[in-house]
Amino acid sequence: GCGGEEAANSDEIKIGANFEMTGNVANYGTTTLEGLKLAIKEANDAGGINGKKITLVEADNKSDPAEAANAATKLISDDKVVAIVGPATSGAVQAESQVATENKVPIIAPDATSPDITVENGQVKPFVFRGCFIDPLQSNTMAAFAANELKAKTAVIYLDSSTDYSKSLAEVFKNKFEALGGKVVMEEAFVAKDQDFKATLTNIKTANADIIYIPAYYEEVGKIVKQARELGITQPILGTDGWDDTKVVDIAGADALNNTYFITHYTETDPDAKAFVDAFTKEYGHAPGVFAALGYDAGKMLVDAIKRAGSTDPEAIQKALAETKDLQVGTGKLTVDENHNLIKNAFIIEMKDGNKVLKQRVTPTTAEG
Amino acid sequence: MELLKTDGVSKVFGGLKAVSNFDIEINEGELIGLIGPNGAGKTTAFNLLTGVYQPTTGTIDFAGKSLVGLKPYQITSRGIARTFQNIRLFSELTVLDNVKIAYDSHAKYSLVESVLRLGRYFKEEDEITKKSLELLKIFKLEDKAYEVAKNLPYGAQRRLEIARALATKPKLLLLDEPAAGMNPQETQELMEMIRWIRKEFGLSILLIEHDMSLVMGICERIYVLEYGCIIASGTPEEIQKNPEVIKAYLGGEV
Amino acid sequence: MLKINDMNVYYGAIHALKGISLEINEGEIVTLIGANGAGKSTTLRTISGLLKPKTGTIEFEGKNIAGMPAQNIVKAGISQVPEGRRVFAEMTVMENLELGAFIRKDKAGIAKDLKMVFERFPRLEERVNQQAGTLSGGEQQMLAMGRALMSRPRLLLLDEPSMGLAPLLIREIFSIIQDINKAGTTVLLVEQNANMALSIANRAYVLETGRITLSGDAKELAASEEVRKAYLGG
Amino acid sequence: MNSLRKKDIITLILAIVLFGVLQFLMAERIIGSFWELNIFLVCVNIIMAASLNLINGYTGQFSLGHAGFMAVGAYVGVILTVNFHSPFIVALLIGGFAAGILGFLIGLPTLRLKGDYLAIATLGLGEIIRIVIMNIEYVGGAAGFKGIPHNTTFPWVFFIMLFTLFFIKNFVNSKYGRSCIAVRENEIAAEAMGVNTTKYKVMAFTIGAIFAGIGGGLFAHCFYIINPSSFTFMASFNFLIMVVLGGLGSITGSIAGAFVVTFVSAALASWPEFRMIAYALVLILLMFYRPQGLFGYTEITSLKIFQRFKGGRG
Amino acid sequence: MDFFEQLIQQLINGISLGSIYALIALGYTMVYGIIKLINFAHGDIYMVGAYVGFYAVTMTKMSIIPALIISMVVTGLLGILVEKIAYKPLRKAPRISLLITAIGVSFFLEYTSMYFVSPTPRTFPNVIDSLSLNIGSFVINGQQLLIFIITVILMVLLTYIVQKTKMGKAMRAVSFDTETAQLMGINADRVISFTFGIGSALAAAGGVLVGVYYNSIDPLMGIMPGLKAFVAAVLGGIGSIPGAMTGGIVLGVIEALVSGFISSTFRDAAAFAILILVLLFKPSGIFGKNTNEKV
Ligand SMILES: Nc1ncnc2c1ncn2[C@@H]1O[C@H](COP(=O)(O)OP(=O)(O)OP(=O)(O)O)[C@@H](O)[C@H]1O
Ligand SMILES: Nc1ncnc2c1ncn2[C@@H]1O[C@H](COP(=O)(O)OP(=O)(O)OP(=O)(O)O)[C@@H](O)[C@H]1O
Ligand SMILES: [Mg+2]
Ligand SMILES: [Mg+2]
Repeated sequence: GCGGEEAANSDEIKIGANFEMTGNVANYGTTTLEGLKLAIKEANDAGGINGKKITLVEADNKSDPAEAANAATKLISDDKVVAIVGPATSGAVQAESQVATENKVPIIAPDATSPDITVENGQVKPFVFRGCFIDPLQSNTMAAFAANELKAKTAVIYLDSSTDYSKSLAEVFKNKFEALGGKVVMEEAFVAKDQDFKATLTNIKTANADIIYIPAYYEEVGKIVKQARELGITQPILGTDGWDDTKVVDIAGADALNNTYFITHYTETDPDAKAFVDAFTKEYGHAPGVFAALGYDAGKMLVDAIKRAGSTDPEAIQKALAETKDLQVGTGKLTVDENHNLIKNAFIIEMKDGNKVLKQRVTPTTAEG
Repeated sequence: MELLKTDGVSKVFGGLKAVSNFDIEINEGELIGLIGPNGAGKTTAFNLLTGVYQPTTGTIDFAGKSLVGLKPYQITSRGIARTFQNIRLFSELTVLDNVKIAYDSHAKYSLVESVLRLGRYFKEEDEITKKSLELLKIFKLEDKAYEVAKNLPYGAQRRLEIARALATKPKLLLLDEPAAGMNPQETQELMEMIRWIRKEFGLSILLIEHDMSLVMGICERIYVLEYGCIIASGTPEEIQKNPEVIKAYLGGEV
Repeated sequence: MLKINDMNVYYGAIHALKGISLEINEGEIVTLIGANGAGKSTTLRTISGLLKPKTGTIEFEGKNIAGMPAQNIVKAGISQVPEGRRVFAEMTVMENLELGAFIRKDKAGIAKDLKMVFERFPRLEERVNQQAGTLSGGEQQMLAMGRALMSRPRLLLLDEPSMGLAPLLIREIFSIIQDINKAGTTVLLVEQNANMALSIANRAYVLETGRITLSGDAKELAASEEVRKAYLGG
Repeated sequence: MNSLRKKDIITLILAIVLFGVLQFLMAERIIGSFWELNIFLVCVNIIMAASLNLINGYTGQFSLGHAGFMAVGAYVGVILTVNFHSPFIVALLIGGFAAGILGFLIGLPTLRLKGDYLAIATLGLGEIIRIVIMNIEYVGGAAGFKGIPHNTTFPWVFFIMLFTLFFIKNFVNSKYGRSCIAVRENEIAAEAMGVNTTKYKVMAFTIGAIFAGIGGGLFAHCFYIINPSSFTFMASFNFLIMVVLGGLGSITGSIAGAFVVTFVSAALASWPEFRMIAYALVLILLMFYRPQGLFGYTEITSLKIFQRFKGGRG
Repeated sequence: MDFFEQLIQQLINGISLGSIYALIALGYTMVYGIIKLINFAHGDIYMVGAYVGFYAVTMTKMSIIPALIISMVVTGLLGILVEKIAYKPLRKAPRISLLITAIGVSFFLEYTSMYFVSPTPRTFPNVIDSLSLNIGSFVINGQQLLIFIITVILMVLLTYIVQKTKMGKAMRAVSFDTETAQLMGINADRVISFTFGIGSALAAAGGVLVGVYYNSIDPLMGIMPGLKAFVAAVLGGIGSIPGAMTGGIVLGVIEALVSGFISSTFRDAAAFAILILVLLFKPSGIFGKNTNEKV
């Protein structure tokens, strides 16, 4: 750690924002950043932390893991930030986490749901935190939902083979679903940024399974659901938090989305989230998506930890972060467990004529659900 | 002694028979002309002899061995060199480098030696440079050795092409319209040079040319090609009198 | 008809034409001779507008055309047969001729000139639908000339029309040039084959490394010792 | 002959002085970790650009698949260091060797293609390599290969870069290099001069691939993790940009190109929304004013200052 | 569905995907044909076309056909502008510098767009009712049909323009030998502008149709289709109009078959592998002329 002392003496607190601002997944990075900025703004408007203003130093990782490590190095060694929020995607977080560990600067990955972000070879990485629930929770819950609520016996998994996110979700789902007596009859894959899914969907149609599970992000999901319905696939389609964006309705169309279910971090109708949704809408003129919400949560988490640490020493902040308990953030209450995973509510949503309808509230007692 | 002999050589492009029954013989030290109307197949014949095209039928024997199936670079190493109808120099390189490349196939140092600058590298490089400069001197190009080839005047480029061909140490030299684009005075100088090269380097020359003053002036024997076939061969005097040649190529009285 | 005054042309830093002046009168055949790289093609290309002179004027029928874009110079009545023929190899003979008449709109006139070209070059009529690239060298030269005539030029610029041609064809081409001239087209002829060129020209200019060194009556120049030694090989 | 050697020795001394200065500045933390990392990247990029220049600039073969060879070297390298605990240098060499073999096997058939057709074929090969890696779970698939030791230190990158540059410089100044250049200038004439064009194309392609593989190995041991998305065709474009920006057929140019591209990108890191726009404008403007690249075909050693050291002739 | 039925459905999918590649590839091929430039910015022109169509539809609530036309005109003008500003000054420069400039233009279009419209995807309002035609067990979407028909019409129109009109002859002449074309009185600059305009307008048509069909557009949407279209153009023989069409359709069908019967993951790899194989046997693409130099 070569940044701590100097930063402690100045009257501002520098926080790094390492995000995908250009390149392939720039939309995820930039929207997460929007939420984060709002959280920081609110903290500053409320007088900052112990009288000090927070400055957000942004760095672009170009959607490339190597660049993410590079950007983290810059934030830590040049800008001397006390903590970093970001990146949005798991691969980039992985690359950054080594730099953070070596320099003893805490990072919070707002959207990274993969378990091995915080735990490696059974060892928790002390300086790496996350701002969301983890994949086992999502997939276990959805598998149980499929088997118990929808009484599904067979399933098709359609995953994005270019992201870690999708692959690890698919694996957990399959294990749980089969443990519950179901059978995954077909596994197909696409690649992020694809436009046309009809070829594979034609194949999936022939499998004629009870449900289709698509752990992926909204851009592709919207197109997949639309094209699936066009091809006459009428089964329920299940998904994950990557679905949660108003764009999914715009792209797929309200009709096509009927009979689809996904799990996510919050609902607009949830009283816990209302304050955040209103504030965000006021600030940006449009409703937040899930990335923005998680960016906001991560900001809240960090601000809270710095306050409790009572210092801007990165190691003190790290300690405070690890002790976060029942903290009210934008989307609800969260607690950090010993693996730096979050214990936090989740929501299964059903899409009905373009509206999100709360189907089931999940209140887990552990991070795995 | 016989150096080159072709038998029944033909070349078909799609449906077009560009060359058929192209039978010629060249002896050591001879200076032969190849003439014929435009599109008769003269350049194609050169391309067949140098391996740029493979003959559809026929055999080509050079110094007692068949050339059929060999690649151009292999034929070059057997001892046939050429110039091109449309000049093909390494135009961005210096005059000296143009000639050095032709000498390179005779250098022996290895890749490791060249990369680590060991052993034979410096010795052979110096020798190549020395020989190249000597050759350039013969062609009155030594003061242009470090100029880029494309900046040379046209006539100098033609000379450089011949010099470069000679650097491969050929036994047979093929010249495709060496006098094209030269005025009569320049053509006369070229004639002198061709005679001198033949003597000095002790090689055989086969040349294509439309300029009759050159062909009739220096060639010992002439082959005439029309529609891909040899229609006549003989000494310049015989060819000039041959009515078929007059009708097909020379036109009117010569 | 055409008057060039003190024209300088550069290729980047290379000073290719150094203060050239020359004149062509209506109805003449004027020839420009000189060694390789003397600047003959450069002169023609500048007249045609493919190159822009740095200084100097080119007056055509009283109008300065120096620096005008090439297509406007064609419209003004100057047409060039470029060095090396440059026919559009992948197009048919007919399409090449049509392109020659690109600037014209008078359908009837074009049809008439097409007939005229076919009369002059019967070989082309035989091969109207053949791809130009597959013609023999001499036929391509005829096509290039026919194509230039299709714009109905008053001044025709010919750049080495005999290059690479068999003796028989050279003779044919030269007699065609004379015919065209008799039919009323002024000709500026660039040639390596100086003997032939001087024999059909009215007047001649000698170009040496970008400068005009001699000029005068074609017959007189052909007879002059200096020219004979340098260009005629005698 | 002595003059050639003298020039080499002077260049070498200058390089070592530069190394000493940089090493000192890094040790004293006058150059912070961020710029230190970027100096590493410059060195890796110089290796990539110089080796691509051998293929594109000197031999005239339009290759757009360099990132693919880099990926092979990177992945083979990390498998060796992480899973087989082999020494770093062995991992680098075997990685380079693997990329070279692949380059050879791929080059033999594809180098028959010309110009843009070769470009798209090599681009496709690069993408095939990347997609295959993305689907091998053994190396982490799409998630990337994690837990790589940070073996790449400044002396490693610097001296390997120096070796690469000397190798390529000496190569192009030998009969081998001249034959490659002849292929670029005019294949038909080269064949007529006795140059086996296929052999030299494949040779240049293979050597280029070997160095790309070594560059990949160095790159992989910089960031703890490597991911297939670092080796897309965009990365190949980036190396091409370095080469063309510096000057096709100039080693000095490749150095300058790699330097400019890496540092422009690093210096603009704080203005993410304008970074790519500025980069695009720099590219376009440079091509306007120097379409032949910063150095064209010339080397810094043939410029005026260096002439003093020369013993009379070139 | 049995194997055979599935095959037919995959062919339908492939042809509809391929028509989009073809539409973009046509523009690639035209620009390549005339100045031998691989216009890497072409995919981004297509993206701009999609956005222009999007704003035309959302801001003025116009229907799809006028929006398509507006987008084609505006984007065509953008193409002309790009050529005038970025490519024309480099007409005599080495081709590779022009290629780098094209990459620069591509980045510029992508990231200025991103700056103004943000990187989040936009969704096209539903301007055409998507109706599915069920023929037996096959499904054809109305929009797929529309795209295919528009592509065929544009290709026929383009072939007519290039082969039969005076402008087309001028285009071919300029592409073959710019200087000699000028000697025929052809204004080469104008012809090149026209070509860029047409090529860009075609890309815009592709962009709008894709927006309508897939419903989602973003500033980087042009990268992959641009690359695919380039592959399609090369596959068909770059410079050839029927080649672009064929190449596009063939590529689409290959992708559909690989996705349907093997795996989408290897779709791009398979497409490239087939491209390379085709080139090894036919080095200048399916319709390409063998450009072996005459020696
Ligand atoms: N690669 C090729 N493909 C198709 N046809 C060809 C090829 N090369 C040559 N030809 C044709 O073969 C014939 C002979 O051409 P060639 O170049 O040998 O003629 P030439 O005798 O050298 O004529 P010139 O005196 O005009 O140079 C011509 O009709 C030419 O078009
Ligand atoms: N594109 C060019 N770039 C640079 N220099 C050129 C260019 N074209 C011609 N030159 C130079 O300009 C001078 C005149 O060339 P030009 O082509 O006009 O000569 P010419 O008299 O027509 O010769 P030739 O008999 O070879 O046709 C020559 O020195 C030539 O090298
Ligand atoms: Mg010939
Ligand atoms: Mg000339």
